[in-house]
Amino acid sequence: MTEMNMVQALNSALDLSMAADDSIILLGEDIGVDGGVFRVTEGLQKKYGPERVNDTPLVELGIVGMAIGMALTGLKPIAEIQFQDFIYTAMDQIINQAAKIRYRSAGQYTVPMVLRTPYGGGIKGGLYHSQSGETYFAHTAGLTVVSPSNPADAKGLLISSIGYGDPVIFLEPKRIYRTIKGEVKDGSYAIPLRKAAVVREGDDITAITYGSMVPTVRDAFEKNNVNGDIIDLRTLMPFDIETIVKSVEKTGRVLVVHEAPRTLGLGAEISAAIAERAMESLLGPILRVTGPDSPFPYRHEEYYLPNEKRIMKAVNKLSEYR
Amino acid sequence: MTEMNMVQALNSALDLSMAADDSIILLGEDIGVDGGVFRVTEGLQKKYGPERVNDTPLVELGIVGMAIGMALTGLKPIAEIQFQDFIYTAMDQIINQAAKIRYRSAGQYTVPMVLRTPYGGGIKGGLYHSQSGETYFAHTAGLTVVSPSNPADAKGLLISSIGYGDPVIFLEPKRIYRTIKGEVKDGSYAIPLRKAAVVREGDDITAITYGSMVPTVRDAFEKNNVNGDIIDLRTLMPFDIETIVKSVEKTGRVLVVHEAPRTLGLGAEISAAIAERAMESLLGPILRVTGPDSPFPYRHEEYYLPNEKRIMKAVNKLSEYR
Amino acid sequence: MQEAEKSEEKSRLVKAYTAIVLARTLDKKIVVAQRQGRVGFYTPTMGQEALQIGASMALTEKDLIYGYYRDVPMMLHRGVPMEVIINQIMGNSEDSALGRQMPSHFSDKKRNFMSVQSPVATNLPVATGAAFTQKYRKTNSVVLATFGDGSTSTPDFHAAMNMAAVFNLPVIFLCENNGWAISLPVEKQTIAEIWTKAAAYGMRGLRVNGNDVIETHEVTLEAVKRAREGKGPTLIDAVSFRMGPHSTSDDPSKYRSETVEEGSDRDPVVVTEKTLKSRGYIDDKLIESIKSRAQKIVDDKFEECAKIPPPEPKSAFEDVYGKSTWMLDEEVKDIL
Amino acid sequence: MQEAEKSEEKSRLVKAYTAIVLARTLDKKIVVAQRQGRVGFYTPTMGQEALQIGASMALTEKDLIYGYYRDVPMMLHRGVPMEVIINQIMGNSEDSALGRQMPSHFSDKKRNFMSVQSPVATNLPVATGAAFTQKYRKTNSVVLATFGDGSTSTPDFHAAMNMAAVFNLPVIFLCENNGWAISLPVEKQTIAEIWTKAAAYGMRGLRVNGNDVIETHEVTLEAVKRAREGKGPTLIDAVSFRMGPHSTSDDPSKYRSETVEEGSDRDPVVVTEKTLKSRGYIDDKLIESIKSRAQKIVDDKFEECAKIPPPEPKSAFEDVYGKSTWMLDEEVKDIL
Ligand SMILES: Cc1ncc(C[n+]2csc(CCOP(=O)(O)OP(=O)(O)O)c2C)c(N)n1
Ligand SMILES: Cc1ncc(C[n+]2csc(CCOP(=O)(O)OP(=O)(O)O)c2C)c(N)n1
Ligand SMILES: [Mg+2]
Ligand SMILES: [Mg+2]
Repeated sequence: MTEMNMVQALNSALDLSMAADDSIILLGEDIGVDGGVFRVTEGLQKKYGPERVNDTPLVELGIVGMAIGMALTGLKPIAEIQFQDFIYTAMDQIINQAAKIRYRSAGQYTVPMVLRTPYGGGIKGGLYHSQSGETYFAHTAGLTVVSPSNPADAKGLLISSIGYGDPVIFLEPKRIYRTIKGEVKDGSYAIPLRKAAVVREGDDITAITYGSMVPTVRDAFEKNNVNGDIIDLRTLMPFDIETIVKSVEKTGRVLVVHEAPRTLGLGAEISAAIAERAMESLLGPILRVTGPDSPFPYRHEEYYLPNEKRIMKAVNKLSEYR
Repeated sequence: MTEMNMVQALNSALDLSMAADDSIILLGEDIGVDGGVFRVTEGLQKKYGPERVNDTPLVELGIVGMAIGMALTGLKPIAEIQFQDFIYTAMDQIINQAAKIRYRSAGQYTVPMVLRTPYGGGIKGGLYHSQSGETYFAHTAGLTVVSPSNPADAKGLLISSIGYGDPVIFLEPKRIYRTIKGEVKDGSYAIPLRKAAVVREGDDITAITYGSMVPTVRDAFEKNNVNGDIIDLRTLMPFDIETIVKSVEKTGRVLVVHEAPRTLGLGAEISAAIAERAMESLLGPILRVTGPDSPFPYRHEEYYLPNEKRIMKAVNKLSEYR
Repeated sequence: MQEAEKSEEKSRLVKAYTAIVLARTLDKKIVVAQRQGRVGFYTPTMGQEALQIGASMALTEKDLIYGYYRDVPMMLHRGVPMEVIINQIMGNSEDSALGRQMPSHFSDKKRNFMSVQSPVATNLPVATGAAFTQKYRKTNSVVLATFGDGSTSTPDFHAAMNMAAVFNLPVIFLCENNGWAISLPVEKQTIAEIWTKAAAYGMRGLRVNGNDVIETHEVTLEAVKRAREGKGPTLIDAVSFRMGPHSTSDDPSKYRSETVEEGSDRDPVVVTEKTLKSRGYIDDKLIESIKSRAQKIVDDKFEECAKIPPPEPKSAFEDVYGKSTWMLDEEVKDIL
Repeated sequence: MQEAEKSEEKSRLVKAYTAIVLARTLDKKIVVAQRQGRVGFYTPTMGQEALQIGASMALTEKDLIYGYYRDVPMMLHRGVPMEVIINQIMGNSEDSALGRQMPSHFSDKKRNFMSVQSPVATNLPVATGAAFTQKYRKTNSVVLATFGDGSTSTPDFHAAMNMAAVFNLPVIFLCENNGWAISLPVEKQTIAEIWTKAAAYGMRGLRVNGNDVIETHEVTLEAVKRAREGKGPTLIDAVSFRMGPHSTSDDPSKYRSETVEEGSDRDPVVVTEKTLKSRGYIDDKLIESIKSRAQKIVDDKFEECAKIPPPEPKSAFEDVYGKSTWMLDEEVKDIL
């Protein structure tokens, strides 16, 4: 066990995996000599050489396209998109190639590729360094979407994602890259995909969240003595409906929290899915505390991000339903 | 009044608008000499010249990018993307430029652009000529998403979209391009955006749908004597919550129908929004009849598309709740 | 030329010619079948046979093809069984993609022919990644990536060309320049000649007469050799004609006046015949027998394949993931 | 040269030099302020002053600039008030974008300086569309689009270049080739020299010494003239240095050994001083007074702007649409 932050945990996952498997190739902008603008790939080019840790030209579409081609031919590429906000020129490669090749070839070809990318606000990045675009991926059949909420999960989930067999969009909550530390096991270990974690247990309310909002919700619950379950999705798509329904049947009150804009944010699907299968258990409406439907502002980012005040407002509103 | 199909109605909207306003410029692949692969722009290049009806090179990103630049400088461009499935290389221009310029310039610059594109299945187009990607646009703050369900609406909604002030993604349900005819007023007329139409009225159930599914739902309701409201959204984003809630308060039973995949399809947001504000009125769960979370198949497309059988199964299930 | 060499050349060229004839025969069969409603859609290949087969002749079976929707002649020459092609067009239960894709979206992993997508040129960055693997794994294989002239305008072309050059990868970009992108002539697609675009990436670029199977073969062979030697990628601009419409949905009379007629002396079948005749490799009798054999094969295969039933409906919703999701399982239960 | 011409040249070049000094002074002020925590982030422009101002000198106020995050010197020369720049960097209530954008994402519609986005090069197709309007409306204006060397690898560069050429539009693509894209040197970005990329689109391409304000001016002027005459677009590869880090978040010591020192004889301030001295347009006294005036202006403006309060929180959620949506209204009510 070593205490580390999420950047270090991700670096450790990459390092251990690369040491064990020479089919793992890294590519992206500034990931080599520079170690990545957030330093996740620090030291890896020196250790594994420029053939395995590739600094690429400035073209996300090319990075993703090449990673797909590598994956099709037996490698396990891990591409870094410097900010999730810059992934959109590669959307065609992601939606029309990566997500559909297994299907369109009836399983002849598969794409065991990981796209790692920092997402979310909280670093004063404004419109273009703060986006939470998980909906664009989660709505796309064929993609698996993962996001960790702490260093230990980051390591175990990334290890599970590498060579997973289907393309994984691995969303790293950059706000908590360095702000949260935790004990992380030293060797390689996997945390299974498609399984949520219940990170706090209680009877009155179910909070469903992921990524950087997990510590925010937990702090709010702890500070205000909220007696509720907190479900950390870990895998956003396909999300773990069993864990959710089980909790909802117990509490009858549901709160979904995410940074992404509310409209068609992941909360919409979670809300709809719960309404379809646990309507009778619900004591009140399913509430969503999310980012608003606007671009992400620079100066006033603290107003954009869900916070204790807004979470507790929703909790209090829900507690009126009995 | 003239009886016409949707292709003709759209052509008429373009023709009348271009005759009245020389700031309207068309651009896209094969829209000029060829008149568009679906013939929506037939005859317009001959009438308005190649400066106003521009055949472009094969680059959706460039088509959208240029249209944005035209819009920023006083023109009212209307770009055609040959199939919605091919729009994704332009996603960055759509999400990071078109949708955000008004905001990021605090209203100094605006993008009165229309992106017209055929979407949806039903023409044996397989994975790449059948997609319904409205979620990608509807989740993006700053965009207005419109889809007509009949020739008369197509004309009036397109006229409202041209020069609307904000970028409009105008999704044309290609399956009913020519299969449905209707009386269309001859001159220019506008149908307001952000307003739904109640295309059939009844007491027992609210069906919320749009585009090619409107006739499918209507046929099912008529054939089976379902006593329900059918709401045709017309504008998908921002959708008309007032009309929806009013109907739900009357019927207490809700069915959302769309071709797009269920997970994070528009139905998810509609379901969540209703649950947030009309929970007490609901007699049963909000059901969704949608395309499945898979790519769109070629040979068996009839299984992908929602049909009478599946709609009636949901209606019957809902009618059990009283 | 030595006797052995000559006989080797003869057999190579007769094989090429046979594939050209077979491809043309199949092409016409499918076009007719489409008109009869027996096939849903098709993109004819007529006019591009010589260049495709010339390129294919330069490859070994271990080389990889990342092709596009018009590459039937190349597939046939490579040894892809005709039923793989026809079953795909029919989308029946023997189709290697189980009827999921539109006609003309072939794939045959066994022969290293990658599954075709519709958005044009998006195979190019992917092919570049596949070439990375060959270099990294020192397989000595090369990747051939094909695309049309219109496809050079795409983002993907630019990304692939630059990255292939920067990483010095064993990939050959074969532009099947048939002069048209649906209704847009190549002169309006771009002002520069396509082979000159290679220089923008520090890449070698060449133009060949794509109607000449021997020239295309030789130029491709050299590119392949260079790629195997670690000398990096090449762009080949193979100029030919699209003799037919863009697809069975297209009406070229709307935008095109001049065409290359079948049987005219620009038709690659005729050109190849002449070349082989002048070298004494074929005569009218052999031509006749190759053609009638081709017709029989095509007719027989087509009817055989037409008898194969469609795939199970449930197969339309499989292979979305390695392991299906609860969402999809639920949805499919509702559908079937 | 005639007297009048000479005096005109003198005033033009002294204006240019003054702007260079002003830009450098402001640049250093902001970098220090960032370290002190008074500014959130910044992309220094040091090293690119001469090329930007040389290009700006070739434009009239009616011409449009679609620039990028490093174009402060160009803005200053164009007459964009310094407070527009500082207020943007501070994101205060006087910022023309109301503090919504990260520092270095300027805009000034009044001076036809388009709002800057972060994803690099995505302004290029947009600039091409703006140039379409100039041609269509026969305004006689041209569009100047700027971007870095790294940005030539993007899809947007390819799309814009080809379309500008095909439509023969009045747009000048000015590549501010500072040799680096964060940590990637231009030699690894692409193998070809950037000016040679123009030929791939049938476009005119030129390379200039971006450190030489006069050369850059003359070359740009000719490109502008051609554009106004309907002779189409030009790509200018203006070679310079990034003297500082990529941004205030960047640590170039990790990847870069050689640098151009401030005050060295490759520093564009020094180069421009020398040129102007040699023509007898400035002397040490004038230099001194220009520099001290610049320092005073910068210091004063900076402190003035620092006093301006932040925008109202609610303004962070306005201008998403011409008319807000019910969703956003509801959400904002919950937030505030
Ligand atoms: C990205 C994209 N945009 C549009 C289309 C529609 N489309 C299909 S083929 C084609 C023309 C392609 O021309 P070219 O690359 O020259 O190939 P050819 O068909 O002539 O062989 C177009 C525009 C597409 N398939 N993909
Ligand atoms: C599409 C995109 N990808 C990545 C980034 C992150 N990024 C910001 S600047 C930069 C380098 C740009 O280099 P260049 O174009 O040469 O401009 P310079 O900063 O050197 O002036 C990168 C990679 C971005 N802004 N946009
Ligand atoms: Mg072509
Ligand atoms: Mg640079």
